[in-house]
Amino acid sequence: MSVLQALDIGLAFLVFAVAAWTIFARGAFAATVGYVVYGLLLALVWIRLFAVDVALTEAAIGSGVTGVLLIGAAARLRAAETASDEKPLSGLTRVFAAALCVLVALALASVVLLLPDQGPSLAPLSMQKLPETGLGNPVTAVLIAYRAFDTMLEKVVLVLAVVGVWSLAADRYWGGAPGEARAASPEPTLAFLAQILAPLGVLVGIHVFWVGADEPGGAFQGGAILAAMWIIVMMARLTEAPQANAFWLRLALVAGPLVFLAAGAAGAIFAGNFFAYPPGFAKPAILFIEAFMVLSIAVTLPMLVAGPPRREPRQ
Amino acid sequence: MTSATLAGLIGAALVGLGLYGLIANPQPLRKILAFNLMGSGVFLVFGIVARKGAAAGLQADPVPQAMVITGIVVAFAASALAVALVLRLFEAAGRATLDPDAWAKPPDGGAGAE
Amino acid sequence: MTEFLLATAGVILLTVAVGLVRILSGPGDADRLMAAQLIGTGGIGSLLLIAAATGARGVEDVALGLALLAAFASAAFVNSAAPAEAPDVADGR
Amino acid sequence: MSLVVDLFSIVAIGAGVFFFLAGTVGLLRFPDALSRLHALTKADNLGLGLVVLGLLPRSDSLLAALKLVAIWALVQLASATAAQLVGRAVRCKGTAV
Repeated sequence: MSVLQALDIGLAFLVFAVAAWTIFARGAFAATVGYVVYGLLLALVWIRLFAVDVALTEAAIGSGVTGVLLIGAAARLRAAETASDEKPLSGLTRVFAAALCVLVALALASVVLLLPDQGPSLAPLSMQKLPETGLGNPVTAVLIAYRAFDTMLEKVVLVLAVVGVWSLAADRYWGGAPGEARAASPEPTLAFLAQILAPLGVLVGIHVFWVGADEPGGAFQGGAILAAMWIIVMMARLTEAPQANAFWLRLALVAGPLVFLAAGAAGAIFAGNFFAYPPGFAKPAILFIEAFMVLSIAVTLPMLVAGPPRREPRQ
Repeated sequence: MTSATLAGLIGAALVGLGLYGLIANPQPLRKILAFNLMGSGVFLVFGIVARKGAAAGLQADPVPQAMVITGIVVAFAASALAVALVLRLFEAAGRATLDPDAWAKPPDGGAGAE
Repeated sequence: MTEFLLATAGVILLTVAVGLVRILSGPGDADRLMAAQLIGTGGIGSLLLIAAATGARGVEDVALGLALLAAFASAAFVNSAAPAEAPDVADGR
Repeated sequence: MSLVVDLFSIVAIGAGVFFFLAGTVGLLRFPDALSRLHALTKADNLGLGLVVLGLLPRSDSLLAALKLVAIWALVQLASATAAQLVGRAVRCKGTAV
């Protein structure tokens, strides 16, 4: 057994153990911290699978932003947990559930083991067409060129999620701002962190988006890092969340899918097909679309974390 | 066994674990966590498909990778919506339980109606 | 050399795993929050070592992203544990 | 030349691993949360710094090397702040312990 194999097996055990902790831990807070740890370990696994783009997404969204969302929720729901009136499942149901889950896992595992060593692949096709897009990173090409329609709809899903979260506001808060008001004196330690981190993070976010054309990275990852920076500034109460009825906010939320859709329609006119890019002009078009996607993601994720409006709108 | 197969097996185990948590944990927040765990297990199975599709000088097939990236973002959006629903339920009713029997009793403590 | 890098990455992961067992069991939330800190530092260390050994491209950016987000769990905890209307937590010094 | 580089990497990374080990020993042995926090943030950051130092001569470009240093600096900042935040949470008993 080589060192690499030993490392892989150890990593696999660690991932599984932390995952089991998030399921079986006693308190919800302990479980959510376990989930943050799990997200980071998963990024390591993705590196081992040579999927660096996915590792980057997992690191930024799976561990970072989701961690903020879940830890915040667990801290707020603590009162609900202590006054819990749920009755746990009976022993027999538990056994049945466990048996079902073991069966599902075994079925999936057998599928995994039955996969041929050289599976079917779209890699040659994506590499063959890559020069036409002008990009160097095939994952970005899949996202913005080959499967552009998919990605556009996925941005629409993000907008719908924000609409869903906002619609949970009480009637009188509709259009107001989520979260607490800006503190007169922000928490000093957090403010210090946010003031140093945010400019650096914005730089890194834009860098990740920009190199995404040729290296691992891209609009999702860059946008998520930018979103995280806005979240830390809001957590430090250096700024408050914007009102949900602010025009600029709504424009930024829909800018990504809107520009994407417009580009797709323009493709139908100028390049002969819906979501086709004119030859020789593909890379600028892709970067243009991506820039607006970054903007939308950077605005959408913080709004999802901030939750529904909780204050009355100012006129 | 290759590292890809190992990751796939972990993915399968995570799906099972997440499914169990989804069924057995009564609290809604724990169910959201379990559901996310299940989702990441599915993503890992995708990851091994990508790794086994290594060809044309690439170390992994980009198409499943791109799908996992969109999947992670959508999973986050779904979790955020679910968390917002749970928090709103807690805020409005002073408790956040999915147990229909518990709602028959008056609430004991909590934030109260808004 | 590759073997050495991988072995050290493994040893760091092992120490992280042992630390996690101690920390995740509590007793308090503060201890549990340290788990996020522990995996942040150790995870980034082993990530860099694994990347140097396997030659995966662009891994520095992943580590950079993780480093940017390393304090987020603690920040989220402090943020939601102390709501705005509560008086500022005095240092007690 | 490459032998010197390898030797440097081995010494630096080996020392880094030692500090990671020391940090974990501190976690296991120290009696209260504050001293555990101390062991964790100090030892592990030194460990990561030494690992980064050992990897520096192996990076393929100046940008990659700068990124490595930036990673270490960012983790320093994050650890210092998080330690402060967690330490305060330990002190005011309402939210922790």
